[in-house]
Amino acid sequence: MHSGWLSVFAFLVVSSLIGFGLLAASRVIRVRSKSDSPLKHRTYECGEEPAGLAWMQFHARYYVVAIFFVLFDVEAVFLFPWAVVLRELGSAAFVAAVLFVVVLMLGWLYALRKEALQWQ
Amino acid sequence: MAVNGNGSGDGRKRLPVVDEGALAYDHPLYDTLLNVPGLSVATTSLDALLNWGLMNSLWIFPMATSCCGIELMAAAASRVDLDRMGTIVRATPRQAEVMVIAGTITVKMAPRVKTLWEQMPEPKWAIAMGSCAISGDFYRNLYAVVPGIDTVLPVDIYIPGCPPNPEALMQGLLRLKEKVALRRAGKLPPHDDRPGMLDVTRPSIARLLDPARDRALDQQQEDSALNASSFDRSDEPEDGEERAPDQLPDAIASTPPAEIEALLRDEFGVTELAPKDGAPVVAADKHVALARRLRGMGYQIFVYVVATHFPEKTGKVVAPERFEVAYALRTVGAGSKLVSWRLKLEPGQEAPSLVGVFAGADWQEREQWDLVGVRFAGHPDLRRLMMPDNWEGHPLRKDYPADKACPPWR
Amino acid sequence: MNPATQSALIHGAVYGTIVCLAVLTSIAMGIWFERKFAGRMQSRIGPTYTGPVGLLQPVADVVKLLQKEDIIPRDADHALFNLAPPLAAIFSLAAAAVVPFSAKVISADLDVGVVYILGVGGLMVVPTFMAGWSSNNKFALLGGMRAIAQSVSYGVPLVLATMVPVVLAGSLSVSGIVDWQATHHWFAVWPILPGLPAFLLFYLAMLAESNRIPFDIPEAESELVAGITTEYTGAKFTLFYMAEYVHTMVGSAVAAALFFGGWDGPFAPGLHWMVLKTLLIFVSVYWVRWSLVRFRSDQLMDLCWKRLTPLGLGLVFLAAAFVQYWPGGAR
Amino acid sequence: MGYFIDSLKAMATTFRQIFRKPATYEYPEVIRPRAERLRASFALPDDENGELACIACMACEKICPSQIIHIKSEGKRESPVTGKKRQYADTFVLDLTACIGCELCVQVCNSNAIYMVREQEVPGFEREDLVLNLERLRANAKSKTAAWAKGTVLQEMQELPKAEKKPAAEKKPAPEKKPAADATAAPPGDEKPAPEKKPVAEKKETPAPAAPADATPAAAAPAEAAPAAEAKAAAKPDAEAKPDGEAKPKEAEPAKAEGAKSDAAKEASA
Repeated sequence: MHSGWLSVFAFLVVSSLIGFGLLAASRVIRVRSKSDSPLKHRTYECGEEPAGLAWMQFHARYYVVAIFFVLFDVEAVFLFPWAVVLRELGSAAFVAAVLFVVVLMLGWLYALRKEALQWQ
Repeated sequence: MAVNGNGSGDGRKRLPVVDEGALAYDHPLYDTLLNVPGLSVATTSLDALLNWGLMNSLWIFPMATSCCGIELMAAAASRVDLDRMGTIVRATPRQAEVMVIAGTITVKMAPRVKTLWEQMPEPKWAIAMGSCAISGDFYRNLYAVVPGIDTVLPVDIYIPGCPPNPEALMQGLLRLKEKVALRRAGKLPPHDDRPGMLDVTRPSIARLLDPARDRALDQQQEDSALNASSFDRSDEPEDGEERAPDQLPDAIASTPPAEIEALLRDEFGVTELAPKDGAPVVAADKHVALARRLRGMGYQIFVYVVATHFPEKTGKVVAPERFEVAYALRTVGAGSKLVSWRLKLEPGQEAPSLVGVFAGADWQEREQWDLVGVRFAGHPDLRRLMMPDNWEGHPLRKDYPADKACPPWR
Repeated sequence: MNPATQSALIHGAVYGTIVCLAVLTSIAMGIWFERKFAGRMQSRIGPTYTGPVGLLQPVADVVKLLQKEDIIPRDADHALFNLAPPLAAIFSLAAAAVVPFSAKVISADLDVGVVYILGVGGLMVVPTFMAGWSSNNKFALLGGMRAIAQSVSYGVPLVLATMVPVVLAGSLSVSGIVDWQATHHWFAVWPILPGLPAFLLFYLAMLAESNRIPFDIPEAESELVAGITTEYTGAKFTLFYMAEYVHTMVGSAVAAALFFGGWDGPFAPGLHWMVLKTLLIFVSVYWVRWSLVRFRSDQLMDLCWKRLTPLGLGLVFLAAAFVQYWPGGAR
Repeated sequence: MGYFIDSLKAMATTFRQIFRKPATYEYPEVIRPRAERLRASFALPDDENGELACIACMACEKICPSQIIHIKSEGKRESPVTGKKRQYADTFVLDLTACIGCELCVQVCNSNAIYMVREQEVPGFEREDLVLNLERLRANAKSKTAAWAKGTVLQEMQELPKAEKKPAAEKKPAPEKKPAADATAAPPGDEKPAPEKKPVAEKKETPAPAAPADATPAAAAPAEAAPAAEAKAAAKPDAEAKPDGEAKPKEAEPAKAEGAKSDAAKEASA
């Protein structure tokens, strides 16, 4: 168990070597331009002069998505241990989990009726 | 403008010698490796590998501005299938090697093309596809067209045709492959020196890499590209400040033309009819009121505003310089009726803007100001629409020279 | 360093190298295959010039991309801009650590392998948004925003679909699940009701997570130029390009392990079976990609939250009911 | 659900497509049959005597909308084959970089001396590679297949009904001063171009018999005969260029007009 994570660590090192190694290889063989035109480093906007920065405030409308994600992911966190030991615990656990999810789905239904899941 | 070539003894001009060997890039670390003794075999084969990769994966950035673009699309489709030679089309210049300029490049487009070209990473190539990109075609002496894209960026392959068929593009790419191989080997592509043809192909400004080209021109073009869309925004309306059209009653049953005639005659004092089409000539100060009135009568569609410049006439018929602005409105729905009228303006006289009555007049009046030079009094945002912002003069005036140069692009 | 630690590290490194190189090679061939396959679907031929039948086309592409000039836009956030591509490559490869390619070939046999895969897969959204935000390009930013919405949303059906084999096998270890299937039956075959729909759900969510058509709105070429990779050149673009394919490949491998019995199969060694199943799923991804059109953003969200999420929950409880009440289901 | 069924149908369609024959022509190896009317480049053919058919009538140069044809001729000379005097195009430059392929030059050519070919020119590394000179144009005639039609064929297609043609033809024989203007706008097919060119050449020559006949040098002209001297000065370059022109004073009217003036000059000088 302990050793498994060590292997994962080693694997990550290997994959990082591949990721950064490609960049390093490209550093050796890639060309440098002799031109130092400011146009080259300008943000691509179809050849136009960029209208302001992209780092601006705008309404992303992801608030509801984020809430739902947290909701359902937390539910998943509860369900995973339950899924593993379902056999040992028997039907009481099954019924309990069904009740839990029914309550959750009531919330989902409420959101559906309130049209919180509409993207226009 | 530019003098090409090195005039030789017999007085016949020679073709300009383009400095093809000068790469626009270098390989700092790689070049060091190449000089390490003992590594030469490895680096030579590496060199061959790199060149092979470059040759076999030429990705296209399509700079398709007109009809040649269709052939470019066809070349990527099933019949010719550019993918056979590893060529795919990328929408962003950052990931492409080959810019295919397919179509007429106007003076307004040129700074954008220049920008996109600069934004492509080295090593890169350009293909001029079709007559317009190569030389400006038969628009090459027109005020708004760049006389060949090689005056803006260095073109590697010229594909003749109007437009070239997809196979020709494929052939051009195969030629480019040859050139890539040659350039890496430090050789120049075969150059057929045929003197005496120079006058024919010479663009009005020297092309890039031409020794006769003024280096300052490169800088000017770049500066122009940097400020391509810079204009004075001070007279632009703020957000939400746009002038809303006056509230008027909705369409009423449209009025018969006879009634309009009477209206024009009695209320707006029209006595003069324009020759040829008999459109009423309205006094400039009454014309906004007329438009408002007509709109109330059901003429709700603003069809056009067209200005015409009449230069001063001498000779048999003497007439002073003047402008005529024609307006037309239409009723909505079936059996639509048209009403049109004219304004006659002296040079310098302003036409009252109709933006307050018809929102659609905004851009149309801007266009007329841009191209003909008629000012519209009370227009909220009177600036260039068709021509670049730094354009001088109004190209559709009769006294505007058709081949007027617009530095630095032509 | 005690010998156990040492051997674990060596095991991870050796198998990691093998797995990574194998995945990279197979995606290179996968790209070639995709281009040929797509070509034939469109009545074209696909690459023929480079190498025999164009086999070396992806190699040429990478060789070319690596020698391209590196441009960093002036307005970009340089650190994040440079960091995003290698991170994308690492995170997409990392999930392969716990995938059993055969009974023996597994870099790290974690007992919570499924959770690890979901976690690392979920991390992919970080470099994606990093790239979108740091480019300071509106196309890239929009692509990044869409990617977040999509990955976050489709994470839920993905988790629910993964939970079905977990419930059925009663194990969180990928190799444990494969073992269970090898001794009992493949989940895509039996129990057919939660098994096959769960696989389809997993497949859809995997397409969405790896931004594949019909869920490729983060890089919709027709609207967003090249999405998050708009400003990336050369090697950095290569890494993103690679990460996308690796993600799909690893996703296919996980699907093969969780639903199709992984290395289990008659006549041939387990590795062959695993590779075959992975490649079949991988190819089907491209089949889908070149046949369908992409969803609109709101259709995508509707599909996820209104259809797939309740469906996933239903499947989990169907599986749980199967385990509880089907005669012999628990064993 | 319907969406998924449709998707499966779509996938079945693409799957079937895999086993069909691709529509691709592998271009450099296999060349797609070219359309009969495909017009890509130009050729200057030889006439039946084996020499260049072009007689430098400049009709194509004048009609070209892109102004890409540049012809220079050094006048008439004897044909080495037939021994007849005719005009040759000594330089013929066609700048393919700005050609729009409108085929007008082919349509106006009365002697079928230029036509378009179906094969594309090879893309060039330089603009100059795409300029066709006389050698390349003649080589094209030998190596490339002609497009669908040549000048006279096209002209016949556009020919007006006979009744309307008559007055146009009648107008022709009455040129007062400029027979050259009709040379380009000649109605098709009613005359061979070669004789039509003759007046052009002769018009230059007409002043010749009068001016040099009595060998009056311009310097000798007294100042009081100003109009006469002007006329003479105008006549002189031509006279010098073509001293042998006196042989044929065919066009009576212009010659008379000029002759009257030079008579005055003669008197003045005497």
